[in-house]
Amino acid sequence: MRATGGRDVMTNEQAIDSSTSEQINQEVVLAAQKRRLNLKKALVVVVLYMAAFWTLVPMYWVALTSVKSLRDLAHIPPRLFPTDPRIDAWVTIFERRILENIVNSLVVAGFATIFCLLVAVPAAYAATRMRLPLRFVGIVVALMGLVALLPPIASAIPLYLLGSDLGIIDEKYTLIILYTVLNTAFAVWVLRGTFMDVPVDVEEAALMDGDTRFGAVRRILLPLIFPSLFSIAILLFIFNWNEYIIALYFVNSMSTMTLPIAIQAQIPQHELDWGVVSAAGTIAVVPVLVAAFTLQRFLVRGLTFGVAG
Amino acid sequence: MSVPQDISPMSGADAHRAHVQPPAREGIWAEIFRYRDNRVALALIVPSLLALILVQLYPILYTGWLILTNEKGVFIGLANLTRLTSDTIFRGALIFSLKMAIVVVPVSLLLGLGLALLIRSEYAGRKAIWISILIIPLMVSEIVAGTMWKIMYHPTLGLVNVPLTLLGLEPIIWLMKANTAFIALCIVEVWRISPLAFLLLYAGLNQVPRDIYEAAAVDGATRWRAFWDMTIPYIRPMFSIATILLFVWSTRTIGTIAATTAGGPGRATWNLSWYIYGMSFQRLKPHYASAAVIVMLLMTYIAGAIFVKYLWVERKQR
Amino acid sequence: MRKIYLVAIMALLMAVMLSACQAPPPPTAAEAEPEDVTISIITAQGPLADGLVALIPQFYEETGIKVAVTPFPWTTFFEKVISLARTRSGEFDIIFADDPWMPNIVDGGLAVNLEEAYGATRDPDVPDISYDVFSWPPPYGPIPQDFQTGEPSQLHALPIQGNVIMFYVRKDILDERGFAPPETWDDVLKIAEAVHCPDCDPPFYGYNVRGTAGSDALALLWSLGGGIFDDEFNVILDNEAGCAALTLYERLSKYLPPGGNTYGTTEMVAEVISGRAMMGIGWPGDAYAAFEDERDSDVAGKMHYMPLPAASPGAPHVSMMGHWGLVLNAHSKNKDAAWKYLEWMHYNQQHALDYAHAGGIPFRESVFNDPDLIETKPWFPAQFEALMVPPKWRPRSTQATGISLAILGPAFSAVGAGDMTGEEACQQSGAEIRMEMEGVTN
Amino acid sequence: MAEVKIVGLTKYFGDTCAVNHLDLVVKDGDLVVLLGPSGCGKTTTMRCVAGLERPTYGDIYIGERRVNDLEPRERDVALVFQSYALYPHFTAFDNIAYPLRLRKTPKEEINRRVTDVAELLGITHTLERQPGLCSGGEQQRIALGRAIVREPVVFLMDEPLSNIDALLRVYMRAEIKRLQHELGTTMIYVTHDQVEAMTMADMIAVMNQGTLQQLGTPGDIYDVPANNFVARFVGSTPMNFIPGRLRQKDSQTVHESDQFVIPVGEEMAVRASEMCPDGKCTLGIRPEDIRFTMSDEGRNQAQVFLLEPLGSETILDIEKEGLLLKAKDVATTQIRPGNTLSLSFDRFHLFDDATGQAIR
Repeated sequence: MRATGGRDVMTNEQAIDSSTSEQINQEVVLAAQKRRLNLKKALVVVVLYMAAFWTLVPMYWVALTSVKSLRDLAHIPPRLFPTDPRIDAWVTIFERRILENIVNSLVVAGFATIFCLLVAVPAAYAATRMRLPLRFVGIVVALMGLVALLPPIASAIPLYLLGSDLGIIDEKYTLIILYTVLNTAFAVWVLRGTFMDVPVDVEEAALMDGDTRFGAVRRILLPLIFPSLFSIAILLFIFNWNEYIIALYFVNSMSTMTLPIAIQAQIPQHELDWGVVSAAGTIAVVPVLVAAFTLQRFLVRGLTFGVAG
Repeated sequence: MSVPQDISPMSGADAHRAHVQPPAREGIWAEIFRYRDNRVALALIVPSLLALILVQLYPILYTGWLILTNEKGVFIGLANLTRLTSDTIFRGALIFSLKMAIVVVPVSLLLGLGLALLIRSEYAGRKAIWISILIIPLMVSEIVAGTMWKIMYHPTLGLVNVPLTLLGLEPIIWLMKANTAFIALCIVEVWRISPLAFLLLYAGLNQVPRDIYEAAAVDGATRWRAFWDMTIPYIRPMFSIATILLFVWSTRTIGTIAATTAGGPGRATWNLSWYIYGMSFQRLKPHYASAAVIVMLLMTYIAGAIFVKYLWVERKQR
Repeated sequence: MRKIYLVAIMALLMAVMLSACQAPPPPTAAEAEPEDVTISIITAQGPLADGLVALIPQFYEETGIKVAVTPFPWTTFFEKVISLARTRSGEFDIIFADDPWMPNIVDGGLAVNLEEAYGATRDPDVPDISYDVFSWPPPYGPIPQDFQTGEPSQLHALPIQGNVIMFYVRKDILDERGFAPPETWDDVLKIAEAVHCPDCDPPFYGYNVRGTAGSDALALLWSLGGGIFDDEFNVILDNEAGCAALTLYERLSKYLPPGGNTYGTTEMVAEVISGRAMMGIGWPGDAYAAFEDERDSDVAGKMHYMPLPAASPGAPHVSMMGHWGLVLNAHSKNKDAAWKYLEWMHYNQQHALDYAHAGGIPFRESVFNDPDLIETKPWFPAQFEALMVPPKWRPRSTQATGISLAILGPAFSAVGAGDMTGEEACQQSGAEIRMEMEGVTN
Repeated sequence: MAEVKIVGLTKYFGDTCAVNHLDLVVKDGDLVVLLGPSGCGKTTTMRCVAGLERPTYGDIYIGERRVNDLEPRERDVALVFQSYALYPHFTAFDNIAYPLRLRKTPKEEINRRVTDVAELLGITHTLERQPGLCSGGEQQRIALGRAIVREPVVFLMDEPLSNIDALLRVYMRAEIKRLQHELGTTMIYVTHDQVEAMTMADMIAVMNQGTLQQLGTPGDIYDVPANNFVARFVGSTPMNFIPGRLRQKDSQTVHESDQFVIPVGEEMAVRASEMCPDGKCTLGIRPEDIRFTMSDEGRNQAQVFLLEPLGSETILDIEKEGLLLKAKDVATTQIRPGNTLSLSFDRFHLFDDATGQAIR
């Protein structure tokens, strides 16, 4: 909070200084201020480094653990760097066909994301751009907001029982449908905010210029919101990539097992190697890190849209 | 001095008004179906509504039916709910959920606010990079977060105890005792969800116009005054939203518990989600578990109602 | 134009549905090529699966039947078996299952009665208890109400792993301190007290445990003559023997490594192989193999293995069974081929030996006593000895696994953490189990 | 090229009436300005013509066609938005070419026509830029170009000049007027700026609260306002209003207020007695119609308290007993604040207080 007001107060002080002090005196004061400024900057940066450390250290530690030998693992106190790095855990994890899990996760999360957008974009468009009765739109949007809050475990049991009655447990397409459906409300809610940020004029101009509604959406609206759309897609993908509870109920075999379940599977019961768990955890975090650093701008926008839009 | 330029009546043409009536109020559905345009719009919304019904309406109705029957499908009225009231395990789980929310939500909010203010200050260099680092935990799945922290807390593998030992303190076996396990889980949850608070509050701060600080400074407000009088009122709606979202997130967590304590020691770290999962899948009583689901739903929806209300107010203000 | 738009949307939705349906891989090869049969087995990950996988080529060579093994994560394997029953899934022809799940498997209609359908018999080379545990209804002990039909007790699975939980102790330290291997739990306490030295460098701990697992808890319970239910399914956890077990655990937990009550197998093993722990209870299949693995273990060849200590001098050394058997899925479409596999794995001594060599656990007397195997797996004779006591199995109720996970395990864990005394824990758990069993008939 | 006919147009948003039974005919080739304060329904009317809003009641004809059920693109009208609504991701060229591309115009023709239009509007240099990089005036012209290039039958302009600076606006309104004349296309122009309306329009339709107040040529609107609203709204220095009542005095009808007594012409007095029997009416007089002499004599005296020199002329702010009047004088006026003036009122309007209608 000091930092927020900092600049303004600083200029204020400077103004007072320049009007009341002598020339030499003023230089001294300015130098002191500069030092204070540097000190403040240093402080802020140090705190931020600490925060970054706090954020990243578990990931470093897990990656480290994945290459430690059993002896290193048993060493007290824990070694900060491996003395005898081994890739056994990584070999094991790939022998356990974690690649298949990754492919499953990619397929399920990818398709679910695409389908979710295919369902949600028209709905958000209709809710913001077409002349439906306001009351109706209000009810739909409020409902969507509530559903976005629904804890997945609450719908997991009924959906599981429904799924088992229909005999569609343990199918990739079931997961895809469920992920699509579970995220639709959230996606509509967020997309609605995005659409509301684009002035309706531009689309109307396209209509006036002789475009169809669909054409206006395709040629004008979608290109305009593409960055947001992209970040929402990334967000949905990450949700799906991480989804755990539904998968817990609906995954029965290697052919559907997604990464989070596979990782939990590595938590040893009669197994010996923390390294394997660590390796699995590292694999799961890699795409997240990649996404965070390559798509930073998109991501920050996307993550804040739903509520800040 | 009066300036009597606005003598009335100005409308001047009341004469025309007589023969035009406002359209008769028709039902929402009649209004929707009357125009082709609206029918198209409805067709666009229907898939999402179907999704809504599938994840929302159907499960709630089904849960309602499950509650009224026992595991063999026999109707037993409200027996599942009354049984819940005397179920000490359930009560423990409910209390744990709330207890954790009470600790995690304020700590995350403060942490998030502090970081948001730091990032917004001009001292923070490349904001985009800092932000993308700080929000990484948000994108890590619960189970992975739990697994990572389980390793961090591990008596021999873990890093958490290293600084304690360096300071000459007794290492703490975090997940062994009920109270330290609680603290440990709270730390995991703060790690996992405080970035959400950070992000929301940062977005909120960005809505505060910079010039109000200049105005406040000109008016002679101190930095603290400016913060309390300007910043806080501006980010208040976002603050409320963040509070409720954090509450919902922290109460629904299951993966972190599954991966760290697995509910132990004893049942000290069972929360509602964990209880429901165990009851439906290990103890094989999905019908009874549904009663707990209803409690959780109520909790979420009370929070959710407030959430929507705040958001609604905010939208109207614009 | 509008119509075109609508049609486009409909087409899009259709495409969504279609591609969603095409997403999963084609059905199992068995359906695609009827003459080329593949049987699929679901099993837990780890050595269990390794053994099965190792024998696949040999089986294919001899019978022309392909085998696909799906190793499933441990933590949720039980839940998956339950869900297989619920969904009446025939996706897996054979389920490699733990014996305590028999109630759920039979109750869920997953198991073919092997005696009735294929005339399965008992092999004299296999201990009787290993067949009893897979017979249904249970030949003795409490029988769930739903199964008290007077039907003869018949085999519903064939054992492939004759696992039984055992006791390990550092033989070199025993010799050094002049102790004999512990006969009773009192001996264990005495030895633990003598060797426990947490402040030594390196530290040394008198006792070691998997504090998060219910199975250590149950093993203690059986070995002290306690139990969860009597023969009428009355809860007896809070009787004298039951409370004694929890109290014993309370006393033992004083000698645990710090955080020992949170240990799973991995940490328990880590303490032993780094030479910091004296003794404890453990499953041979994973733990003991690690103890004897010279690459990572400091204690290879220094361990003594035995059935669990007795309640009092002269009392039987009752251990706890953890047999794994092959269940022929009642919903399978390849039952005959699957039975061929069961026969091949179970009734052939050579195959059982090969399986053990591949990392599996024996179930035949002759394999347990195979000198080559004992060379690398020195606990096998003791394990057979434990099997002949005989050991106890976990209660035959669909609720047993849930009770073990949700009540008994947590109770032991709380005692180990010092949050509860043994007495309190057994009283509370007894009450909770009674509530859990209310209205349960299977 | 077509006539636009609006018959009985009524538009409700929920229970709020935005346009109330509007009848309006825009002759082929005319430039009609819809003038009114914000929220008067002028934009809604235009959007109904454009097809962006659905009329609640009433019909709209463009040429012979009733267009109520036609999509915007089927109406062949062009609309220039207040915000310009340029496509930010297109270059200026693409923005202008967009309507042509939608009509599957051959490429060479597109190039030719866009270049022509750009030349006409003097924006050739911006064609390769995206609108975000153009100045406000350039953006405005691009928007105009986009409307012109397709040669629609009707132009609709929604306050197109309100977002550019004052100087440019003066040029642009002449420019638009010139273009409209050259192209001969019917145009409906919406604005709240009465100067814009007066300078550009063939016909002005003054609207208030969803109702058409008066339709007439700029001269009519200024000189013969139909009611006090039109009178007040039109005129850059607003009309002065003096509330009071008509009385017989010395066998002459006078308008008597607290401050002044003003004789009313005979013809008007007769009409007033018919239209406004109770005699309560307000007198309205344009600033330039107030005559004054620097004299202490006469019945209607008032004091100057402020001068507003505009360069070309000077506005005198005159006050008497709480009533404020504005009058106009030459730039080189000798009158100073504090001077007392003797006023006379010759050309004025009377408005019935009950209905607001002008008495004539």
